[in-house]
Amino acid sequence: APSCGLNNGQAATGEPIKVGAIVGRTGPDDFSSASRAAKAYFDCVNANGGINGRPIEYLVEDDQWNPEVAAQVATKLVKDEEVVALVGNASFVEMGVNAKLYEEQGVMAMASGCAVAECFESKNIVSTNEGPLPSSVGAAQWAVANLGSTNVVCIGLTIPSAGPYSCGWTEKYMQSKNLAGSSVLLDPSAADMNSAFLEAVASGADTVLVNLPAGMAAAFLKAALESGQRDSYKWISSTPLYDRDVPAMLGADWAGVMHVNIELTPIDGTGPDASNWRAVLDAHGNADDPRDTFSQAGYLSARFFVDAMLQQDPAKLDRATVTEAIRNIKNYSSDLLCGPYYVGTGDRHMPNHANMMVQIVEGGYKVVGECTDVDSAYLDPYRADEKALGVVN
Amino acid sequence: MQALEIEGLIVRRGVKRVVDNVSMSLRPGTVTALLGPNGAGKSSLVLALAGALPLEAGSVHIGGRRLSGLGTEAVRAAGVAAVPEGHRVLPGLSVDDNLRTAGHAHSRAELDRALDEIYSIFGELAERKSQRAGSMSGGQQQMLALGQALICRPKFVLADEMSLGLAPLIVKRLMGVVERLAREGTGILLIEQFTAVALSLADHAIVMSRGRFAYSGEPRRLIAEPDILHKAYLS
Amino acid sequence: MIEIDGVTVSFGGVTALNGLTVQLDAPVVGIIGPNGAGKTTFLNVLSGFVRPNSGRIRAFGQELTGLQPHQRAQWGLRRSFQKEQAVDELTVEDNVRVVLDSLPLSRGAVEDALTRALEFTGISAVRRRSVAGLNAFERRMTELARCVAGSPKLILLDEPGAGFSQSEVATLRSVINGISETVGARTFLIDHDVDLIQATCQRTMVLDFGSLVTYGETASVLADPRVRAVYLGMEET
Amino acid sequence: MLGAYGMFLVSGLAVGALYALGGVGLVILNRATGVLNFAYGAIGAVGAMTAWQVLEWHLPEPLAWAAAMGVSLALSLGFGLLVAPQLAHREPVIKAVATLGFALCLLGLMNLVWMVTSRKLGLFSDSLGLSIIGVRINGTRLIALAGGVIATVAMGIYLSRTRTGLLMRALADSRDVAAILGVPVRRVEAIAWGISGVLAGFTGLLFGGLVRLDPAVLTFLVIPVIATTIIGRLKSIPVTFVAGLLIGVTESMLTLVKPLAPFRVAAPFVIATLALMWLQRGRRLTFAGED
Amino acid sequence: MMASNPPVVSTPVPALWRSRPVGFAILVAVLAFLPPLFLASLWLKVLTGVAIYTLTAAAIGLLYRRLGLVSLAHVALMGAGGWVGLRLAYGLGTPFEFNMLAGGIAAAWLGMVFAYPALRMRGLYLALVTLMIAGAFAIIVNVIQFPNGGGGWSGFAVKSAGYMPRPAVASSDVGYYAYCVVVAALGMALIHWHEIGKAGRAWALIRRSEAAAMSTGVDVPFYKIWAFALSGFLAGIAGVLLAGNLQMLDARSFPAAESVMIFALAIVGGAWSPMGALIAAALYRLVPALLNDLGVNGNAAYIIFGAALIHALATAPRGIAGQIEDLATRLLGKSNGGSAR
Ligand SMILES: Nc1ncnc2c1ncn2[C@@H]1O[C@H](COP(=O)(O)OP(=O)(O)OP(=O)(O)O)[C@@H](O)[C@H]1O
Ligand SMILES: Nc1ncnc2c1ncn2[C@@H]1O[C@H](COP(=O)(O)OP(=O)(O)OP(=O)(O)O)[C@@H](O)[C@H]1O
Ligand SMILES: [Mg+2]
Ligand SMILES: [Mg+2]
Repeated sequence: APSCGLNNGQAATGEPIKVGAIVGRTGPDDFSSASRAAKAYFDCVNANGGINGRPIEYLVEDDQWNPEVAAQVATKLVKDEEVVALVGNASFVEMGVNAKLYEEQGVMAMASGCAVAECFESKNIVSTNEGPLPSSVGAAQWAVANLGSTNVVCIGLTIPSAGPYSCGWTEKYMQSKNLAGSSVLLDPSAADMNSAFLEAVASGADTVLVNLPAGMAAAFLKAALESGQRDSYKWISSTPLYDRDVPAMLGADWAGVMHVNIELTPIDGTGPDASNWRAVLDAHGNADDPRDTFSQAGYLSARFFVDAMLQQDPAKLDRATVTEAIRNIKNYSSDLLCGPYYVGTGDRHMPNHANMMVQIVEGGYKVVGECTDVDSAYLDPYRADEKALGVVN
Repeated sequence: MQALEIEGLIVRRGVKRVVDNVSMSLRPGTVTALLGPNGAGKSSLVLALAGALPLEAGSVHIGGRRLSGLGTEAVRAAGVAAVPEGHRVLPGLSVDDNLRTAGHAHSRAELDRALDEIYSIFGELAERKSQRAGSMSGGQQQMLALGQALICRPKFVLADEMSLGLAPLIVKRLMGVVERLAREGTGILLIEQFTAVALSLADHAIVMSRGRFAYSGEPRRLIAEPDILHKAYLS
Repeated sequence: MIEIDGVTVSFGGVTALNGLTVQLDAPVVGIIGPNGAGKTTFLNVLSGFVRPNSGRIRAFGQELTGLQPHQRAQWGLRRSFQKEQAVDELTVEDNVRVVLDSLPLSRGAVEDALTRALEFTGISAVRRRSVAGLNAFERRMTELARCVAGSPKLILLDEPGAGFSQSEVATLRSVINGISETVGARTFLIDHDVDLIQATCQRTMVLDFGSLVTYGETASVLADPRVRAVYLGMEET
Repeated sequence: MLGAYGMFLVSGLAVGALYALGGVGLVILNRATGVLNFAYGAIGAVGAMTAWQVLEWHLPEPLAWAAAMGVSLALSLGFGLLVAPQLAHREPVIKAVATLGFALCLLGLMNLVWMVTSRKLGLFSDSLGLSIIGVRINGTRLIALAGGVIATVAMGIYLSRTRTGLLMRALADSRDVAAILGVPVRRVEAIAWGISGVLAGFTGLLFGGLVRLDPAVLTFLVIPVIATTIIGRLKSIPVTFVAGLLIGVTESMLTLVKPLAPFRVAAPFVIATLALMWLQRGRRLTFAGED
Repeated sequence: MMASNPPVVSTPVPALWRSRPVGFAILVAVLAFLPPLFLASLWLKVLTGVAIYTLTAAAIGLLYRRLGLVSLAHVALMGAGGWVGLRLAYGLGTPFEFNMLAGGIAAAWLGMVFAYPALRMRGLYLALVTLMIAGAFAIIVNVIQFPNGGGGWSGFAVKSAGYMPRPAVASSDVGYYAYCVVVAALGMALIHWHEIGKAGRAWALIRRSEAAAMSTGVDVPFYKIWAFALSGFLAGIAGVLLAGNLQMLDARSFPAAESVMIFALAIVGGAWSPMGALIAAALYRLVPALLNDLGVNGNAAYIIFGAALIHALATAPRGIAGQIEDLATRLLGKSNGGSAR
């Protein structure tokens, strides 16, 4: 049986606490699995005494991958519904548009699915996942250490706060090790994967870092396969290729060949949180809720939020106190994370910046790299904050 | 051979009843002249008969076969060919393709024969088989429009302002053609502004005004008593 | 006095005008000829829509050849089209006002030029109606009003009578006859209605295959055996 | 470096084959019905998704190909016979824009039926293939190329030689006049929509296999494909086909021009615009209606 | 021919235009200051979007109604205007109004670039050229991005987004809403002023037939370019307003399909009346927001939306506004407007 909050089996009946979430459900991809997991956990909490008796009312909005809609739904949650916090946000557009609103309104967003720079460089947003930058640098780092890579080409999107942001820092990492790095950037609507692969070939790399959404990655890998040059390269990828369906989708061709960086610990982990996450989803989620990294992240955000709230006087839970409480989160840990989780008062947050590597095998994954902290100058300011806060790694 | 029977036809365009409960019968081998002032409803009547305008009421038959409500295709197939006003040809297609389209129901051999006939009636067209119809002169387009009607060897021809924009020489030639067709048993509805010309050919004359038939009978009487016409035109 | 000097127009293979040279000097000049003789093309050359492959045009000493269509209009050239071109969305008077917009006139001048044109063509009654509601003849008259507004020098009419009943053509005839003294402009008139030509045109030119057949007194032109043969289709009697 | 040029050339041709195939389908429909079908991509996408579903059910692949074309045929016919006639009297642009509505319907439908995740469409021809100057071209691309050529030649002959082809051109030129002339409007249009539907399914299947099996991507791929049809002035099938290949090659070659490489996806649009302006040079408009 | 002619309109100058300026001003004032009194912030934000896109739809309607020209690039034009506005805001810190005018003028220049092909083509061709421009814009802006306070000529840097300041008088959401309504109203007044004058008549003639226009002394190229410039100018203004609404712009908001969509809605709303522009904008921004708020799945909303679009185009030749006007005239028992003015 899942364990949630007070875990006392009594349904919470007090005055509800409004918590919001904004996810990109309709559009190029469905990012709602984080909020689904969070919802399952909150339901579980409400069935187990809630926040010291007060149930959580969880309001999830779809930003439809549209900045204007993102702004609208944020206004609705923050100004009209007056939520005390946002938990489980997962979106490609929402953070960049709404960071200012959150700061002005003094509300915290405990996000779970961040894919762009803005998300990690805003005062009032803190995410459980680590985003493309640590994931791709981590992958490169592992390849250098374990595959002997000396020249990595990073295949990313042209969207600056995604592609150049992560691939750019991967290049910097390679240079910092006196190795070679380069980028091939694709428009999200690009049809011509062959040229993209040829461009990668032309870069003279020995290792290809696939840093694309899964669907696009599949197309790119297909082009690579078509060219018959798969075996001339070492293959690594950032988190998007870590998904239950991917091994089947890519097929036997990539089993034992492709290595994927994962931002949280494996979905089939056996630690208490790993098992509890699955139990919560089984008991309170839907059967078709995906069990993926974002789902883990959503569960974690929700759990950390609840843990923080339980420390508070339920009567005094308003936006100010909740924000305060979230900022005070420090040294929370979970077997789903490689490192500690914290928030703090800094104006940028990236608590999760250590990650693991898995290899695609027939119909699944196998761990090939244990938790390793990402080695990138990008993290220096974050590390400074951690020192100041006294976070213990 | 049966006549084209029209009964209680009512056509509405916008708010106006432009054809208001008219009945007539177009007999094979005869020429009927349809006269009337601007906006009387002559063209609307033709379009309605061709199946290009919806009927509000009334029916169109050939013998027992009902044509009304079947649409342009069925009407044409039943041997009723309309020449709408304002030389409506297929501007983007060549003259030849225009005619072939019009004669699409024929077998290959027959189509080629029919084409030769048309080209012999309108030498002007024969000279520019491959010219874009839209680039031809007004009169040439009108000839083409007539050719398109005649090529399918219709039982009935509804010619709206047939001589519009045609040189007198051509008009004379056409009148000859009309007479010949009538002799060969085609029923012809002739809408003309040159009333004199029309009446000289017609076996039957109709004067239309404000959507109704103001006169229907002997052409001679109209020639004899022109004020019947004038009244219609002035009304 | 309008001088046409060796004007040739050919479209691909077709030669629509073939070295046409003629001096047109009469208040109203009729232009007749078989279908496809080049009449409309001739008007298009005059109004500048068709650039002649060769040849020049001078009107009242003004060289027209180089001018853009709208410049010719502003100079005083007006025309009506074989397919009538009145604008549905505008009122009758706005249809006419457009011409005056492009002329350097004072408000007052515009207003009475407008009134005169509308009265001359007999459509003042409907001046504030939108053209969409008019019948074919009123539309044609609106176009004519556009032609006579703002003291033009030369007016080109392409089959204005086509498709109208005798009574309407009669009205049209009297309007055309009025142009030269009331408006003070020359008129070139294309029509296949020989009676209309006879009743309005002092002189008439005949085209066939893009060349001049003859030009002269209307009566004598219509009596000319060649004309009777190629155009009227009356064999000698 | 010539080697590299050659490689990008071949790879460009491979993409161009797709543009060309799509363009040909669009032009055929436009030639025959005067409708530029913005929903072409969506119709093809449904076909592709259907094929994927069939393969998911582990049914034989030929069935998947049949299903793709069958479904697309049905959709195209449905729209062409039920909806298009109601728009018959609007101007071409309005007809085109209306098809966007259909595209949205289909896109929404696909996202509802097939939950958005990443999928891959594997076709038998993916494993086949041959190698040209160091670039391996797989069978699916060759099929696309061949399909394009065949469609171009076949439709070229069909439209210019056969009677139905003539009626199609007549219909596209002026629907009212054609109707008055007794052209069996419904039947001819049905044939046209049918043909273009099958082509859409075929194209969608190949796109799904070669580009990526993503309803949204496939749906909006119609916009760069339209670029090729513009160069063919929405009429000439062969020109459209060549334009497709040309655009594909240019797009791929631009990869070598570093500063422009990120913009290369814009190649179809830029090329089409310039080409059209050049084609239209010196044209004068006179009476309304003619383009 | 008939297919490409405009639907015969009963009123040469649409109803709302005819009502005296005062009435219009009052209406605008009501629209600008009443809603904030009772609307939640969400709906205020939505309505701000509606006001902005009303201007865009009106700009599209102008081209279509008066010249029969179709632009499938107006969302891209908004983007271009917005880009310039943002660039100035960050680069020079100039006041909002200045940036707005600059954005408008920049888009006007772009509009004139479209006008160049427009001098030679019409109908579907022209529409598609504009679509190509929209497509290219979407990709280019995806690479160079909108200025966010970064350095260099593009003013973009990979960093957490900066925020464009709003006009001093309208920094709050409430104030900004009113501001947008007023600007949109001014824009439409500008259109109206053109339409009832010389330009309007010239455009009408051009639409009927360029030959007729020329032979009436209308300088066709000049008036066409003027129309495009004006339309582009207004779209550019709308773009800067949009930037002010989000206080930033995101490249992903400007795909080519959006330009087609807003044109479609401008027609559905009714290009023949200013009310049509309002309806179009409401369909574009308000309806989806309502569906989203009702918890209708976004994809289901797509289906509803697409079907409605087809239906409206098929059944309402003069758009929804046209139907409303006809209904009104029928209720008021007027003879079909044509004669009255
Ligand atoms: N497309 C249309 N929509 C609405 N009403 C129309 C349309 N065309 C014609 N009408 C109206 O229908 C009535 C009859 O027009 P119609 O053309 O049939 O008359 P007509 O006798 O042919 O005139 P004409 O001698 O000028 O050809 C007229 O009052 C006209 O205003
Ligand atoms: N754009 C064009 N392309 C090719 N041929 C053309 C073009 N325009 C006109 N023609 C040809 O030029 C010749 C003259 O045409 P025009 O319109 O001047 O004749 P017209 O004298 O006005 O005849 P109608 O009395 O029938 O109006 C015709 O044979 C016509 O086919
Ligand atoms: Mg008539
Ligand atoms: Mg002529």
